Amino acid sequence: MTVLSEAGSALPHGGSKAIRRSPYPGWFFLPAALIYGVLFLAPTFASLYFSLTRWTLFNSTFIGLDNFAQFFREPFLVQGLVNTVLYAAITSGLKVVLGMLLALLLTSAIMGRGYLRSVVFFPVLVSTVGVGITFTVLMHPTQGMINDALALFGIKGPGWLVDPRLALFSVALVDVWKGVGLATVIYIAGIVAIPKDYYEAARIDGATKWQNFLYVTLPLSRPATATVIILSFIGGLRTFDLIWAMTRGGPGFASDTIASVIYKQYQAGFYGLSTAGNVVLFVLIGILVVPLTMFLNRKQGHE
Amino acid sequence: MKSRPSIVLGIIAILVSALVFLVPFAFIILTAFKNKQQATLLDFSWPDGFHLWSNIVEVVTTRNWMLLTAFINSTILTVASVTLLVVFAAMVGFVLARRKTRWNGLIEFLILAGLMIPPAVVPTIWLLQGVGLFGKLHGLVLIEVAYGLPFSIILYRAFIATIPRELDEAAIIDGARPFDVFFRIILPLLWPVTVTNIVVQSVGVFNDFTNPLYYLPGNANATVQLTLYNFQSQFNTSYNLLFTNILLITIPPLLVFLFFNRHIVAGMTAGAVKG
Amino acid sequence: QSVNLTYLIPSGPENQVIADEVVKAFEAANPDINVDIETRPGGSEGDNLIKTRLATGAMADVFLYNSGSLFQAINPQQFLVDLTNEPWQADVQASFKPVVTAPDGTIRGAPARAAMAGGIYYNKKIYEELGLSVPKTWAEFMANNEKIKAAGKVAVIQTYGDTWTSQLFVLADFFNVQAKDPQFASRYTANEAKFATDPAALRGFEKLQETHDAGFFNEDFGAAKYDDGIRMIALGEGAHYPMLTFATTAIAQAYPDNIQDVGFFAQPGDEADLNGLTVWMPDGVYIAQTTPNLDAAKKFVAFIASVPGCEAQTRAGGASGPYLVNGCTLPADVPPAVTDMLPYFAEGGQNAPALEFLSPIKGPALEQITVEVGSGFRPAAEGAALYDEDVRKQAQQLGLPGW
Amino acid sequence: MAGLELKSLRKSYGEVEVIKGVDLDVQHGEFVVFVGPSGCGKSTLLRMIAGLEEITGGDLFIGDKRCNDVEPRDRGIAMVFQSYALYPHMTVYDNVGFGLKLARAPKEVRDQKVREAARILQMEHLLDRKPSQLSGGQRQRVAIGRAIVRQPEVFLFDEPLSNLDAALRVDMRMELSKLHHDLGATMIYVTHDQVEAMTLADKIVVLNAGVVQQVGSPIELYQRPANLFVAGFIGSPKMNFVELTVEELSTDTVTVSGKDIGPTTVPADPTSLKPGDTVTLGIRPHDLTDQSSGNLVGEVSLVERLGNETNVSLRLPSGAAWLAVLDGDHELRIGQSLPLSFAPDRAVIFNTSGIALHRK
Amino acid sequence: MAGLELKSLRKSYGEVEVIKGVDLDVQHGEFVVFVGPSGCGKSTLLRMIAGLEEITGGDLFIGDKRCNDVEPRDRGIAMVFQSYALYPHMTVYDNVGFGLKLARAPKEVRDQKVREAARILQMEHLLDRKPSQLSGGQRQRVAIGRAIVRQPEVFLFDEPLSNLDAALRVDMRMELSKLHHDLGATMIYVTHDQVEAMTLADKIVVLNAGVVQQVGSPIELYQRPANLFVAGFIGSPKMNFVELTVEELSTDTVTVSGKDIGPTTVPADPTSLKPGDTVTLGIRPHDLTDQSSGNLVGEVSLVERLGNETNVSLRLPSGAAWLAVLDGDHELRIGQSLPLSFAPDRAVIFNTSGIALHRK
Ligand SMILES: Nc1ncnc2c1ncn2[C@@H]1O[C@H](COP(=O)(O)OP(=O)(O)OP(=O)(O)O)[C@@H](O)[C@H]1O
Ligand SMILES: Nc1ncnc2c1ncn2[C@@H]1O[C@H](COP(=O)(O)OP(=O)(O)OP(=O)(O)O)[C@@H](O)[C@H]1O
Ligand SMILES: [Mg+2]
Ligand SMILES: [Mg+2]
Repeated sequence: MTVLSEAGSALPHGGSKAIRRSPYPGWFFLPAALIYGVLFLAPTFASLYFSLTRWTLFNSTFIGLDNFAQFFREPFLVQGLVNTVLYAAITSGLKVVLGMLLALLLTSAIMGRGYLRSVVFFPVLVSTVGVGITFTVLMHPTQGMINDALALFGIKGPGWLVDPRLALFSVALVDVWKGVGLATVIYIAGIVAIPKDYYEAARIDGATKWQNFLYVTLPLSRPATATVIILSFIGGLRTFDLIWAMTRGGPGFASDTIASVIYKQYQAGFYGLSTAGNVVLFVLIGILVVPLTMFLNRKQGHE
Repeated sequence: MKSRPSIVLGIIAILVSALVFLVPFAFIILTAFKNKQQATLLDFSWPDGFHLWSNIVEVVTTRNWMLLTAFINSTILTVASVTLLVVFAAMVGFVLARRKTRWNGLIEFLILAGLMIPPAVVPTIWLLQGVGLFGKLHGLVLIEVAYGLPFSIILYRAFIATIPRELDEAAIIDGARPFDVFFRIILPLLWPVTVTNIVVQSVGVFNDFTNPLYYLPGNANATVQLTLYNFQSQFNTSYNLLFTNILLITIPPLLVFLFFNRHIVAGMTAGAVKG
Repeated sequence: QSVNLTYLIPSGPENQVIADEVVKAFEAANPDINVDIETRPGGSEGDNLIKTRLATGAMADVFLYNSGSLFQAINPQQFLVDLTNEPWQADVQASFKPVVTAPDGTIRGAPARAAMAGGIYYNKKIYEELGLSVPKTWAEFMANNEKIKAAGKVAVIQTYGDTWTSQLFVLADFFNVQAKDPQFASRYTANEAKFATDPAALRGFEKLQETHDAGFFNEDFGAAKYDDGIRMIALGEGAHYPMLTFATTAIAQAYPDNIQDVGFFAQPGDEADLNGLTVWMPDGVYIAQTTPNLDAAKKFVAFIASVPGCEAQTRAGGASGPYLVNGCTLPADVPPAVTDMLPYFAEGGQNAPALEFLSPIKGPALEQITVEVGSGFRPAAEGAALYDEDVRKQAQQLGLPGW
Repeated sequence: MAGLELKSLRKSYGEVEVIKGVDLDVQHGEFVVFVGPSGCGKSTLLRMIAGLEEITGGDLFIGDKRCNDVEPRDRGIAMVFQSYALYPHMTVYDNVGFGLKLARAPKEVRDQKVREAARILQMEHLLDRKPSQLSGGQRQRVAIGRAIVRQPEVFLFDEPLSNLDAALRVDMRMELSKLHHDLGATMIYVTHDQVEAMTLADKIVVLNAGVVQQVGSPIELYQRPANLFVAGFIGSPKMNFVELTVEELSTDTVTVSGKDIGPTTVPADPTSLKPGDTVTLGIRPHDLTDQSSGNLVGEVSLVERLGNETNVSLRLPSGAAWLAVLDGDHELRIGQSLPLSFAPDRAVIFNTSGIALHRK
Repeated sequence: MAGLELKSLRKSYGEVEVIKGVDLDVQHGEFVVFVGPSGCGKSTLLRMIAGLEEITGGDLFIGDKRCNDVEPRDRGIAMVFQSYALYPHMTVYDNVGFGLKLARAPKEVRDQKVREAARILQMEHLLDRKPSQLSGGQRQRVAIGRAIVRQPEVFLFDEPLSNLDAALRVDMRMELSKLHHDLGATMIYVTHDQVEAMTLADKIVVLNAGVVQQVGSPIELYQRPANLFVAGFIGSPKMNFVELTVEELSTDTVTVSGKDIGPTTVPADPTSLKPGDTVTLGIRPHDLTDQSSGNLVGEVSLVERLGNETNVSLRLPSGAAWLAVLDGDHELRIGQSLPLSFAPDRAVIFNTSGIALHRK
């Protein structure tokens, strides 16, 4: 409702110098900041130096911006960039939408709710390796279950992972399958946090189920939406594990994203180059995500 | 009006979920039932015989019961790091959401950075060695905490706004120190979010593979994901055992989820404030 | 006072079984030494792990790792114990020593496994049925394929579901490249020879494209996996499968009843008299400089590179090829695919190490490029040119002179 | 046409039954006020009518339709929540206009209605604020605004003026009265304010512990309370009670006397009484006058001087605590004894079960 | 010792200044009531005293210590929030006992105090409930309970009784009064209820739009309002006003007359007036009596019969809307004209700036 005073706020009057301690003390940051700063930020920023070197892990030679030049010369960089953005947009978009819908369903009074929640969350638990293998099997062009099922309807299923035009989307779908449970639980947490008074008010105001959703659930689950969008979008821009497990960026280079290109560089032992790639990817993600977060956090529903 | 469970919708949902979510799962189970030869075919055929038990025995006993060691290690790792993670992240999220200062932007950016940049393994190992934490379980715990913080903080930060600030104020007036406000008021009310955090992070840490691999070498320190490599190599994989193993290591997180899922309940803040 | 050694090997059941047996035999011989086996992922993930652990001084006492270019990439001089003057070096075949020799000329490893070759598995039943004979030239090979295809069978098995398998036509062709241009490897390393511009080197890509364009592949070649390939060749679902010979063990394990049906020949070149095998040197075992148990580690390495060592391996994993330790013999009942290999190693036989043992550069994107070429997405010449680019990146990253 | 009919309506929360069979008829266009002590079930009843609370038993008719299972949306109601339940993410303007937006009212109509409501509620300057930037009373007015723009058949108000200052409350009361008049809508109104109840209601429903005690016009409730509870509840300050003994009965009077009060003959229905019975006599503080020749005397224990009148707390000889409201400003000493009198026809007699024995 | 001193206290929300320099002295043990129209800044002022709202300007002393920057915890206050702010995850028992728990009061002490508070607030049967299972008034009582168990130096009450029924409100009022008496604590109390304000306050502070209008004892404010605002605000129903012209001045009276009222001589301070000036005359509805020989006549426009009194809305010839509260029950026709009179010494004269011209 109203803003509590903050530490060190400039006071127009002199008087006693007693510093008013905020009820939200800075030292709450301390444990997290210490761990995060020492174990993540410090090494990460230290490693930025290596993006300017040719680095074998054993020794490094300073080569200026050559790595960046090399990175931008990667033959499939543009395609990778397009793939990256497409992949992130598709996966995060679908996760947001499906996660929201599933969460709505799973917070409503529905038969078998506990079961459904578990089932939806289940894929999150299964290791990426297992998911990758399972879906390469399901998506097998000639013996895969999916195409077998389509064949029942007389449709000749495509080569999901073999067709270079489809591979990325197929992987994206599997990513959604695997990740939607996570989005769903976050949304569930968001939806249960909405006081039911507002629904009651809306029902009295004459809202249909849809309007209820549109005007109450959607705006008031903004914390969840913001979280899901940010997490899944960044995740989408950065993932390679599922791509790696399912197509290795293939067929050929068809499903390569920037992250998988970087990963391959890393795997190939091009440590400096991949660090440079990470810097580039970081900047790219930053350009996309920082405005997005600012937008999402700008006007929070509550407060 | 009626709060009777919707049966029709329920049945449809159950059927669809069975198709979408359980078919792949069925594949994993079926494969776990097969022998190596049949499993290699990687298809949906019915198992030729019941090999689940022998698979389980083999998976569990492989390499001196490595799976059991791994279970113990992973459990300790998960419990310790998730506990710290939840508390520390909630503390940061709390202050970050409640207190507006000009540093917030920077702090949030640094947190986001944790999601945007992959950790730098080698410098981190140097650092861990420097402080004597390399190859130690508690070192890995701290690593998991560090890597998990951004996610948890973002989640908490977003959700703290759903708790009316009046409750903080009431507690402050009641004489609560920041610590009390946080642990007695905020954290309990964020329980659904905490549950989400616990579930997600436990799964993440439990299933983590890269970090134990690099930061905690050694057989005695194996974690569950590493056990998958017992049955999988670059050129040769025992799919029956691999999938049995996958099945076995999926169960604990599933139990965690089932346990906590019931705690995600609505109406935590009902009745708190008027207006 | 017993000593504990750690021994890091790539993961996987077959590696495990062999290592277990070796360790068991070793421990029996050296009751005061206890060896703990530790596993790591294979492939490039494993490369990173090895490098990371070396770089951070956290390496196991003894570890198993590739020889050749990958060996060079881990700075052997800096991290590995010099084994040049170990007595057992006398029994190690000379062909192996160069691939574990550090730039300063010291030998830092011992052969850990049997040698392998890259070539083409063929199904003997199909050959019998269609009255075919083992091809000595590429033209004969294609003619065979034609007949097999005409008989309604799959002529060439490809399994791009495991992308690495797509490289075989290119990698296993190196004997033929070398036969035409013995200096290729050094010229290649010196940035003088290119796959795209050297006709002999380009042949590997062309062969891949030809077989694809002729429609010899199994229908699901894009999705099939290595395991499918093994099954198909063993059960006669396909006639040819270009592969490394370590597959013999896998076939023997998975299809013991069919192992007799599987034969092997080198990838044919364009001339019949220049027919030889591209050989992969076995992995080596190395001792990390950081080991506190140098003596025990040396004993262990010596054991692996000894006759009891290879016998233990054969006991556990069967024989997949010749060991490079004098005195190690193969049992009499080796599978035909192994027997087929031996003549190339025998006196008068022709073989050449694969390129990766002669040059430190192997472009990381080769498998993706060969998938593209083999799937018909990209013509051979373009693929080769793309690979040259990839190679250039690698060479630059290695800081090689002349790039 | 939207009258309401409640037929032995019941509501339980698990074990606890909070509405214990309420029967009520509300005519179309009537202004019904629910009063009752805190926690007696007023809000629950309102919420049941609105369709927000599942009905455990009984039937609810709106118009002529049984509405137990009808969606709130289809009941033609608007409601002011006791807790306001303002949409935190919408401005005041949007909060008020939300119902109209849902009903797809044209933008101009909506705008005009919202502004009209804002004018009535004296909050035109607040239209752009979010609820969190409002004072308590301002929020309450937004809640009222949200209901009144919609012009439904039935209005449900749950203590809508409780957080407003006296002047505003009077204004709002008038506006609601006017609205009722203009729209001819049925209104059900919960309040704790006796003046509101008295001035607004066509009919007051007195609830206690989930049971209807009496339904009637304000003046009826005031003058002829059905039982001790209603008598004590309606009228502020509270009616004074004293236990007396029946001395004599006539056809329509009862003569009572006791320790505190000498024999007094009060108009009442004597049928169920016999001499010697114990009864309770009730008399309102306003009906007591300070008169030296009064029929009772009390000892002053507290004096509250309100300016135009003086509240005097008294202790009667029997120990009963009474209150007298005396016209004008009186200076009284604590402890002094004060003689009081009342007109017997202002007194009400209750039997031992608390039922009022009004003269027929 | 915890008196309070507010020195030109200011508070702005961004652009909007809501507290515009408030000066106030509160003695230790005093019972101060804040009144004022909705949104005038009462809650804000309370929250500033509590330390929940940053002070934009001015100084706040509690005891003798400047407390602008002292943490709420260290100010020795307890507060009842207008919005209750109950801890939703705790039972009523825990809500009430929370402050004591934080203060590490021994369990038995806590238990005893909580139960005592529950008894006072008549909610002993609710101790195991969660706030969401309570009615509005019950929640409000929990909020009060939370404050009173703590026995601080200063109590801050923000409309603590607004959602209680009349009877309970009277009980609670008495309990609070008793508490004040027993603890000798300083109490600051916001209310919209005039009776509460009048009966509880040692001192009433009238606020309007962030500015203090008058500070004084209840009777002072009622009888000698400082200005038109206070006159109109204090007393319910509201004082009636009419504009008149000064006819004659004496040393301590002013004779006024106008369209509605013939020449009337009212005691007032004439110093700033001269004949012909326009002034406003105010008279309370309770001070009007229906008397055929009255000094004014109005047309009845609305009649509200409350039983013991009757509220009559009138239209004066000039068009001014007045209200008269007549003793007893009157049956009046709408439209009939009603002659009224008042005692001139009950009237107050205000100059054109709205300042009351009381006789010295
Ligand atoms: N966050 C805010 N931003 C802008 N204005 C605000 C904010 N919070 C409160 N106000 C305004 O400050 C003024 C004083 O508010 P306050 O809550 O003190 O009023 P109040 O006197 O308690 O009224 P009420 O009797 O209705 O509770 C109101 O006009 C309100 O609209
Ligand atoms: N969820 C619940 N579980 C149990 N009892 C409940 C629940 N909700 C309400 N009650 C009880 O039901 C009774 C009626 O509540 P209701 O809100 O209708 O009271 P009310 O008459 O509106 O009171 P008030 O004037 O205080 O608002 C109360 O005693 C309350 O404690
Ligand atoms: Mg209520
Ligand atoms: Mg207020």
